[in-house]
Amino acid sequence: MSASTDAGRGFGPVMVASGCGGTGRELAAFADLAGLDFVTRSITLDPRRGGPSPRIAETPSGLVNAVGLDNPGLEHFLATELPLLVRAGARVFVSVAGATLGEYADLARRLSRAPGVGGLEVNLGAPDQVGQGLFEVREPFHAASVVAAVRREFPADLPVLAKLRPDLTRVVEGARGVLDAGATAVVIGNAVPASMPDGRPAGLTGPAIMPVALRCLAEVTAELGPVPLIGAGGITDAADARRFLDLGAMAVQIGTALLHDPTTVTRVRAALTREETR
Amino acid sequence: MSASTDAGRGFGPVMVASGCGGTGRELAAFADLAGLDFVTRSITLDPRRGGPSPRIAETPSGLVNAVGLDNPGLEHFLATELPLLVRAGARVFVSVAGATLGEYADLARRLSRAPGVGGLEVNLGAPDQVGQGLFEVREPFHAASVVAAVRREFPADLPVLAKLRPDLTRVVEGARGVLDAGATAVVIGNAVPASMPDGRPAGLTGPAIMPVALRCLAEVTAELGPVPLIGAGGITDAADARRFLDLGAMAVQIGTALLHDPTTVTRVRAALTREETR
Amino acid sequence: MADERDPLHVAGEVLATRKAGAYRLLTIAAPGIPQRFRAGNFVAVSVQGGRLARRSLWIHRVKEAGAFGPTLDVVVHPTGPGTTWLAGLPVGAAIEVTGPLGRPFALPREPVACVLVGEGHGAAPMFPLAERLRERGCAVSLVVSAPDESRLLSALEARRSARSVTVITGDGSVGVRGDVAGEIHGVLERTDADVVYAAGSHATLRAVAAAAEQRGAWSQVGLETPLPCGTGLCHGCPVPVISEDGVSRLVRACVDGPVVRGDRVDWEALA
Amino acid sequence: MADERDPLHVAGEVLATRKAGAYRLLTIAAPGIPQRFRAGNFVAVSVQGGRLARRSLWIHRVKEAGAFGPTLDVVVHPTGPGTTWLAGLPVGAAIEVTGPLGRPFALPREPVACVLVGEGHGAAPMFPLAERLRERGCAVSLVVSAPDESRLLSALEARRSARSVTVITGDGSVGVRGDVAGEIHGVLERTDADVVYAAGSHATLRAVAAAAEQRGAWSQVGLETPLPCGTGLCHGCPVPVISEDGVSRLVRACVDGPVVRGDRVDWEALA
Ligand SMILES: Cc1cc2nc3c(=O)[nH]c(=O)nc-3n(C[C@H](O)[C@H](O)[C@H](O)COP(=O)(O)OP(=O)(O)OC[C@H]3O[C@@H](n4cnc5c(N)ncnc54)[C@H](O)[C@@H]3O)c2cc1C
Ligand SMILES: Cc1cc2nc3c(=O)[nH]c(=O)nc-3n(C[C@H](O)[C@H](O)[C@H](O)COP(=O)(O)OP(=O)(O)OC[C@H]3O[C@@H](n4cnc5c(N)ncnc54)[C@H](O)[C@@H]3O)c2cc1C
Ligand SMILES: Cc1cc2nc3c(=O)[nH]c(=O)nc-3n(C[C@H](O)[C@H](O)[C@H](O)COP(=O)(O)O)c2cc1C
Ligand SMILES: Cc1cc2nc3c(=O)[nH]c(=O)nc-3n(C[C@H](O)[C@H](O)[C@H](O)COP(=O)(O)O)c2cc1C
Ligand code: FES
Ligand code: FES
Repeated sequence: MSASTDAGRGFGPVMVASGCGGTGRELAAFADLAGLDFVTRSITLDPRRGGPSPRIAETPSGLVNAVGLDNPGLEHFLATELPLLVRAGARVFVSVAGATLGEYADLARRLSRAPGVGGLEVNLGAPDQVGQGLFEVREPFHAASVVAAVRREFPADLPVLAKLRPDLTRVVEGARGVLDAGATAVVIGNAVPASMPDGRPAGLTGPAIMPVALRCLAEVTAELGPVPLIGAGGITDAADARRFLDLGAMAVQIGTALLHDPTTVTRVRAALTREETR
Repeated sequence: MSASTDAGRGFGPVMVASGCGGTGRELAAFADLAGLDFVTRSITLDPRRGGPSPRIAETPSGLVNAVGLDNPGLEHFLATELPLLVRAGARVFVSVAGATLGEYADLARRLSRAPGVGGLEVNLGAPDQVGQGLFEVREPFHAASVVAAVRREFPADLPVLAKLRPDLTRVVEGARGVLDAGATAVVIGNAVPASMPDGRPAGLTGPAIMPVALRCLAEVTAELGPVPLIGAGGITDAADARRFLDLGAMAVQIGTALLHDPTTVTRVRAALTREETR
Repeated sequence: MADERDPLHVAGEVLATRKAGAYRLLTIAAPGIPQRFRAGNFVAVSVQGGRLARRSLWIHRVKEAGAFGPTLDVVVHPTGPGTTWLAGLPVGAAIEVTGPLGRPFALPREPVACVLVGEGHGAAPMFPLAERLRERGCAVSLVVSAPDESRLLSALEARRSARSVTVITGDGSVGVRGDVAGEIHGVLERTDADVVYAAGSHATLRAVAAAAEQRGAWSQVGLETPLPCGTGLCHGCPVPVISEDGVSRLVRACVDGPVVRGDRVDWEALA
Repeated sequence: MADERDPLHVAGEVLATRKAGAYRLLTIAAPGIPQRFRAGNFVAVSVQGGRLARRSLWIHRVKEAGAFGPTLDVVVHPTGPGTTWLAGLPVGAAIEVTGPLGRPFALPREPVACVLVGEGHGAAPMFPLAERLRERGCAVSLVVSAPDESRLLSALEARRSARSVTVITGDGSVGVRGDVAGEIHGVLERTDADVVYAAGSHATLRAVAAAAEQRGAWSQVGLETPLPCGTGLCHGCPVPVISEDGVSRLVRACVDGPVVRGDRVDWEALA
């Protein structure tokens, strides 16, 4: 494992998950952005309109979403969204998604020159990767090749997180591959592939999937030993976060819970800090 | 596709899912077994003690279970459990699980001689197949070889259902394989691999996973066209069942909901019948 | 970066609840939110029991007084599980509330003639808006409409703020029999309106926006599109708007709306 | 195949609720269930809000009369989310109930001397059991124990059915200071018991079973192991028992128990 743990120092323990913190501006009303580890929604080279409405539906203890990577494209993001986050003092992880290895490399290169970027997160597990015209990461070596391409273009002293889907049959090989390819840490996991009520492909997130994410994290730790992992999936409070941390995760990400209660990150951060200083 | 649809005539539309109907005797208080499609819990050649306590834990809108294939073994099952079900008029599908192809063939052969067996269900997606010492069905062709072995030993005029895990990355190939190998219908899906609160491998079931099962079903239909499918995962009422049927499933199975309300199968059957005759 | 205009997320409490036709009126203590309210704002409430999406409700009224400090009223139309749960809340129930959210109605600088159209529970934000406009010296005409009397928000109190009130019901049980689309031209004509405000179904808002445009009036419509979070975090509430340059792009209904200029909505794409 | 002994799944209603120390006593209308009750049966109730496992409660009492027909009482000790929800239910609340479930206490054929031990809410099934035993002419001695007075189920009414009542609390706030394990030998001695019935923690039941065996008395213990469904469907409630042939095998606590012979439990494996 060539994980550059140096670059990972000081994450979390609580991060805002990709796609669940708006542009950052909206979250500022509910969370102090200063010092907050904020992962942006996945940014592509060109703007993407995203999917049609309705994009999000409720399921028992979960949400299914087909937001479809709605984002303004890299240029517009750099001009209008990044500066606010940087000014507010957030540690910005830009989530990147691309259709080809070249696009990923391009994104990494251009982001390496953007002032204030704290790191990258490579989205390798969108629930409908192909349908969204993203680089196909069906096999673990595909994921590794993306991370290698990104790592090559991005400053070695800045972290590159690799985000995998909580898919038990692939997550161990996937994690091994991306760590070997130079990922600073592996994020487990993304939304679980699911259906919208009308049948469109979507991703299932929220408390419903937490036992699935925990299993994937446990399996990776069991197989690979103590490697840098970040857990995500259904976290709503400090006790939930603690379950991931106890399994060896260095940090956790919170997504869906923010949509239900935008103060969640603030609450969980405070509670974990209190526990630590006790 | 060599699906012998003849053998499948008259299923469902509502079946009791494996492992959620006790031995049948207990369900009799809450459901008329006469004419009911009852899938037994998975039966192995030799008795299995199952996992330690606690075996089942609550998660948001789901249950995680590590029952661990607790069953009395084939012989004892035939002597003490099957007769009651047959006498009560249930259409009994015996769920089988084995450690080798030979064991599966053996189970099928012996069950083909047992009076009153209505069909088999081949369990190809226990959430911890390897940990439980079951035949490894990681790759779709493994699943197909099990079905072929079973089909060879079991009367052609009786249905053999192949039950796959709702794992999007494998379910299409898996379904294609088992249908080619002679499965009468494919059951999608089983529990989603997950963790018990204490970290032991377990399976997540119940409403939490329904969007995942629906996606797998939709994907199989999209890729393979109209093939005989049976849907399962989180069904609690007729509207839930209808979602699977509308996607082309010929029947549905109900598991977890029975544990919460043992009259669920009765209610859903009645409601669907009312809808049909309206 | 938080400032006084920012929304708050608070643990609120139901202080009073009463039936109003098919609706339920809830009075809620939600510390800090009433003070920040402007007409057209909404609140997002959390529903219990594993339901993660928020439910959005127009703020209908803000009461300054009371033993609990300022309170807010919402009008709940029980149609699905969330609104049914809300409508059934007893006095004293705890309720998580985020607000005030969204862009409010923009007020005219000059004391112009305004028509306010509220369809169904969409009339809720029109009452406080009417008051603000009257304070500014605007001539306010109110149109309230509903399929039938039970879903007609009582315009009684609004009569104080409004010069005229037009009542429309689909079944003619009170007021004019018909719908907003059919009546709006006549109303705009009669009132010689400069500005039209409306909240209701997309179809109604589209008709109002078209009628306003035809007259050269300015329109502001409060859209009710599903808002999974209501706070701008999820990008799950796209509304197609057409910019000055003629390009249609998506904005978020919850932060760039729910109130938008009627002539800017790409109604065809909104569907 | 359903017969009169079979459990029912019914839509019940909370008819009354009152505090009893740390517990909450609920009176529930659950049509058909009270009529089938035998001491040692339990009910499984459903909790709302996406909680799928059932919650098991001893049937504490069955009242024949009442405007609602026969009713049943349960004693709720609010410790986790499910029991806290139950304890908070208001009168009139709907509640899904399945029962009566499980093997009841076996009654002796002869009018022998019986000791009934109830620890904490485990005393709940002992009261109706005491009544049945007295009806059969048995000499009934009751032992109720708890960590402190607040968790001691009032033995007042039981005094009618019991010849003697021993009260034990961990802190000595009432009765003897101590625990069942320490006192049970003396009680069995004094009462010259032929049969011992007990419900409570595994540790207490184990001690009772051992004391009974030592005296050559027959013991019946009501186990509280987690029962995910309570109805025998899930195989999630394994209890290790040792058969005549000395082999330990697993039975389901909900249908083969919760009451089992104390000398048959493989206490080591139960842990
Ligand atoms: C800005 C705004 C203001 C609103 N003000 C009011 C009000 O004052 N009074 C009132 O009764 N209702 C109001 N609504 C509509 C109300 O939010 C929905 O009726 C409610 O969310 C439906 O929830 P449900 O669980 O009852 O129904 P369901 O149909 O089960 O809702 C399921 C999901 O779809 C969304 N949804 C369904 N219908 C609508 C709809 N018409 N509009 C928006 N989202 C919807 C819900 O948010 C929820 O996430 C408003 C909506 C918006 C966007
Ligand atoms: C036969 C029997 C009779 C019982 N009678 C009573 C009674 O009369 N009064 C009373 O207050 N309690 C009784 N209990 C215990 C009661 O069922 C549990 O305390 C309750 O299920 C805990 O639920 P919870 O949501 O409050 O706690 P949680 O700890 O959140 O429960 C989570 C899960 O674990 C199970 N569980 C946790 N603790 C226990 C336990 N001690 N016993 C069984 N399951 C548990 C629950 O069923 C649930 O599925 C009885 C249990 C059994 C088996
Ligand atoms: C509305 C929504 C949008 C999301 N968008 C993205 C995205 O753009 N990129 C990404 O990598 N993950 C995205 N995710 C996944 C989350 O970042 C997170 O991994 C997942 O939701 C699991 O965590 P949670 O259960 O806490 O939400 C999105 C999730 C939601 C609910
Ligand atoms: C307690 C429990 C035991 C189960 N045992 C088995 C089993 O032995 N064999 C099997 O194929 N599936 C088993 N399952 C899976 C169910 O049959 C079903 O496929 C799954 O639970 C999804 O449906 P549901 O959400 O309706 O429960 C079990 C599920 C539960 C909850
Ligand atoms: S509702 Fe979530 S961004 Fe608008
Ligand atoms: S609790 Fe489900 S079988 Fe006993």
